Amino acid sequence: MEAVEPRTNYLNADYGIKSWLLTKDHKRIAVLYLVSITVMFILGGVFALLVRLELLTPGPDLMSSDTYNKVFTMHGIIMVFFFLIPSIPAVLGNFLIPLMIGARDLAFPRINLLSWYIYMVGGIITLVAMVAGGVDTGWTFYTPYSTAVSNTNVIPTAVGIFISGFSSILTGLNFIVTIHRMRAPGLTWFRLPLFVWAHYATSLIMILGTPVVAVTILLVAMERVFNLAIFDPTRGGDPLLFQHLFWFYSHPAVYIMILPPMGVMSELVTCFSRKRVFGYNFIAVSSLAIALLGFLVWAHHMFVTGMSIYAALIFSFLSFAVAIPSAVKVFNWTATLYKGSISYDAPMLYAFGFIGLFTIGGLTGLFLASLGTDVHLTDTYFVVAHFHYIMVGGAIMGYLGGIHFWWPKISGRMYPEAPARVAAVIVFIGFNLTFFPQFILGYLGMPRRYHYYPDEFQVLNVMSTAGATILGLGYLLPLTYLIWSLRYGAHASANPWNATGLEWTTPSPPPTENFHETPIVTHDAYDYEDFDFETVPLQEVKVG
Amino acid sequence: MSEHVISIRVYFGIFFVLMALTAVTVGAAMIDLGRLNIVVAMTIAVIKATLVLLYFMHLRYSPRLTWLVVGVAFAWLGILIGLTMVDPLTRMWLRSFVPLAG
Amino acid sequence: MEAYSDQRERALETTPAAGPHHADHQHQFDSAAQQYDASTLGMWVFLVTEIMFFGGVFTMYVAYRAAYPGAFGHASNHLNLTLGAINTAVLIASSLTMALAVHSSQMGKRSALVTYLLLTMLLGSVFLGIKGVEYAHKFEEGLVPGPGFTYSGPDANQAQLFFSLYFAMTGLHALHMVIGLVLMAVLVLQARKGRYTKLYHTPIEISGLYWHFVDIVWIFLFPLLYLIARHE
Amino acid sequence: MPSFFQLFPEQASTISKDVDALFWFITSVSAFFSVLIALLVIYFAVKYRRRSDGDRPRTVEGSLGLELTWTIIPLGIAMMIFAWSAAIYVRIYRVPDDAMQVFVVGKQWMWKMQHMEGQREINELHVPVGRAVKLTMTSEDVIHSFFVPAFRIKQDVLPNRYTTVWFQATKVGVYHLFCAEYCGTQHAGMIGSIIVMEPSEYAAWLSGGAGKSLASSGEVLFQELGCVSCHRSDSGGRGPALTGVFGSTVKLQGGTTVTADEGYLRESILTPQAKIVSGYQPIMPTFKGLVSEEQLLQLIAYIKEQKSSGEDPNHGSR
Repeated sequence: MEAVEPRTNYLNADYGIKSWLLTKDHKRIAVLYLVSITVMFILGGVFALLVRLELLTPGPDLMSSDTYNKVFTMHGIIMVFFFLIPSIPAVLGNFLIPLMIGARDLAFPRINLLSWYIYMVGGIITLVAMVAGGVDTGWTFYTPYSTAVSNTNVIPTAVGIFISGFSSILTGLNFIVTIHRMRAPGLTWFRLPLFVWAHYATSLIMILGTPVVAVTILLVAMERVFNLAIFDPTRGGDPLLFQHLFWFYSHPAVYIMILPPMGVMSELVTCFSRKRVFGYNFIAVSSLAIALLGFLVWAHHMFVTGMSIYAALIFSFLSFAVAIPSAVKVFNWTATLYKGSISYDAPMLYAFGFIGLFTIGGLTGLFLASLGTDVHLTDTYFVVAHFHYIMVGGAIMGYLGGIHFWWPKISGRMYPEAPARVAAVIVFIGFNLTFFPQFILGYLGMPRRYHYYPDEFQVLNVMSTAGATILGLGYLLPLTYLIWSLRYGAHASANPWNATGLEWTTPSPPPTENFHETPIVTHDAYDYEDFDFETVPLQEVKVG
Repeated sequence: MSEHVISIRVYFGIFFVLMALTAVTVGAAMIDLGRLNIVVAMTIAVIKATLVLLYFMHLRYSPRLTWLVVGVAFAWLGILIGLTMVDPLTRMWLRSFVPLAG
Repeated sequence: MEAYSDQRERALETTPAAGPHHADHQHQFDSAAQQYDASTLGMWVFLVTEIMFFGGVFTMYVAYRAAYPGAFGHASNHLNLTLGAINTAVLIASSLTMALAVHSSQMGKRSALVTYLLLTMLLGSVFLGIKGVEYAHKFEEGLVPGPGFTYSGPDANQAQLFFSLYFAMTGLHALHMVIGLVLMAVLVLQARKGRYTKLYHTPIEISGLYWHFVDIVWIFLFPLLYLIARHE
Repeated sequence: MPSFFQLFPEQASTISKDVDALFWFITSVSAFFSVLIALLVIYFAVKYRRRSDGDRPRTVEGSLGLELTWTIIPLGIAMMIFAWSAAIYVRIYRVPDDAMQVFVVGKQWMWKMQHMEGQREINELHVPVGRAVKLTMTSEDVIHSFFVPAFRIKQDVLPNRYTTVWFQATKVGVYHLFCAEYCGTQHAGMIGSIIVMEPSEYAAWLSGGAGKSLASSGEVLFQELGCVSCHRSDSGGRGPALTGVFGSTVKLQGGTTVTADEGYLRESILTPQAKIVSGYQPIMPTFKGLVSEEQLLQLIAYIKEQKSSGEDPNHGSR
């Protein structure tokens, strides 16, 4: 690799705190998000470990029930609203969408910065509410517990979540306008990287769903502050109405969390098998199908709530339909591997892990979409295991795969390959040991959100806690060596993976204006057959 | 630039139609039409909103993408209200649930 | 949509890529036309989120009105129809003046623009004033949900649902009006400085879109809240 | 009680075998596809591993046939599971006509049960084996959920509303009862036992310590609260006579009708103005705050027994 010459890039273009806090550069904003969500992830992770430690034994021996309820509530709120929802869109999406479509920035850079500040304000309010005593409603805020009974900090937490919702809305709005209006010449819709398609679909969900949960959560707070009667059953209110409005967003929110990693998958699988993705159009359209169908299935969270049985039949039927586009994606990724040239770099290991875990997560969704089995399994650890397979096994595996893949682009440095591969394997093993036993626990009937439990559930809970420890260590590894690589990692070339995609045509890290000349696109995405591979031997670029 | 200048006369015309429709909707509410009352009120509201959208908001002269955006918004509003209402409207059919008392 | 990149290609022919930044558009755009298109699309997309935001409350309204038609009818008759109708007229008039403001900016008439914006602000304030009077009456009559709710009609509990929705819906609407007034105050200051020209007046246009949207919300709120069972 | 370590929950109700059959069917479908994907990924990853940096694989064009195959086959399987599971779901919630009735009131953090014969229990429910049991449930505060894993049934218990579920136990024994919907601090402590007994033992249990039947407690209330002064058994009262009203179709003012079930009776006691019976004045005061959820159920039990024909009033059947 050529000698490293001092070159102006987005990281060294300007120095000082102010240059970061007032930046309008999408890449710097992405880095701001990366730092903030990492802090949130660590916090949420600590709460998760506390939950697992308490559940090591059947009795209530580590903390009081009150504390336990607050701990799992904060775990859910932080992980869902402050880590998973912003994770890939706000970090990788922010960083990469302009680069991938050949634009100098997002359409509205100031709104982009504003969205980070809104996220921070919402996050800080929520954290202050947590420090000042916490909240114990569960991340779902079910009424009338949240409105009439809980005497914890529901109001500030609700306000924090309400505010952070606008961050998500503004990010989605920015992406939609950018993808519509700022594509480079020649970059037609069906030449877009699938990462961009996935983010387009995600943004649709963000702008169509988030406002509904925002106003619902706001009214929960109003009911507490002003004694309004909106969901209060003693004044004729319907607690199930809250659940409808909550899940109208919060089910599609699962797709906010999983569509972006699906986009990452398409980039990883193609790059590390050096092949055009199999069934591009089907993967692209299936993202939109998921965004649409995802809005029609929310009440499958409510099959035992006393909802109308006719509504249950309709929602169950539609829930089976939404499984299909996800299945189509998995089959297409698998087919992409066929006759490829597959390397086992760390991002690809995460991709393999994602395909396996997402498949299990998706298929176990069938048990919950299916009315007869859902009655038994809902509100048990089966549900906990299922959505962790999607959100941790899917979303976080995808996030880590993406972070490794684009780390050279973001930081200009290579991460060490050997520890990265080890970490990927540890995460995979730790994850399965944590969550697979929970499927069995749920089938046996252990309910969610139980501080203590009958003795016969202990063996499986011990396995789960052991797995969580391994998983936690697995997550610490990347945190360590990625930070290490910032200083000691080898300098990255513009395209260390020999990947297609406009983001790899600009230096690593990219200059502030992204491209010195607006690129003109003449090829389809992932056109590895006509790709001009650099013959820089990969080994030299890497340290491990 | 897809800008289109609408003449002042059109603006005033729409304004008077909107005012007239407001009077009509108030008048119609005073007459007992049974279930039709709500239908009439909502129809007038939809007409008024459409006029504002088309002329005051220039939707009529906007690109197709804007129409698509507006269409998606109302479609999703329909999903939200429609699919939510499936539940309370059919709740008492089979199980002996009366919605609520209080 | 498909043709957009061609459109941009055309724009590139006239504006050299990544060339010197032009005064008439921000650096991330290639041309003023692209910036205009992006800004208006952005505002329309934002209005989609607003529709869904109010959509949540409208859903609650639909659910409860379907469940308690009688209670909603009785409670609705406690609202002041005259004030509600006047406010409807005021708001439609403010939409007209806003449309005229946009028109003036398109024509490049600066003083007319400022006048119409001020008129719109005035009408908006009148609306909020009347709303305030109505709110004050509700407080005096004990029609505010909560422990002090003194309602003489039948189904007092369900009537609380109606009045809760009344305050939530009109309150959120009024909040949007206030935001609109602040926006317009900024526009007036900028317009006075001559910031907007015949060629560049996108902020006026997209603020207009927002103001008309707030008007549309009221067009639905008025019959839904004030005009139930008026014939009884 | 279940053993120290297990992989399968007990099957102790008529529905549990059906639920399990479906469960294992979906499990095998899931296992098949998981293994299929995993094997394909591993096979491809090994077979097509990068052998040299000069590997230049050829593009494999997409195939409409394949796409359709892996769209239609999963869709077909999904629709089959949907139909199967819907049938089971309807069974779980459609109560057989001959079910014996138990009233359940949930509150933070306990379950209160009332048998028609008058027995009351807390966090325990004694039922006979082989007999369908219908639970009519409500909550005094927040949402709870009545969950018996061994029976594969679960139903949320809502404030201000009745929900129902039923089961028929097939095995004598003691089974877990859990609250499955998070309900506050001691949610994990809102547990109990369902004690399934031989019918003869159950009869013995019933007769020990039985007080007044639920309906007779309701009758006492009916007198004490003065209901009887308007709702007289002849048709001359200021309120409608309640004989035979349960289960009948009631004509309301304004021409609509309503089926007089538990929910309707409850609403009429707490919110009398909500539905006025055609031909009567809206003069009944509300009894909200004057009767507890349990007393309400007693009143309803009493009204249910006021049959117009000469049916045996001592059974909770409808």
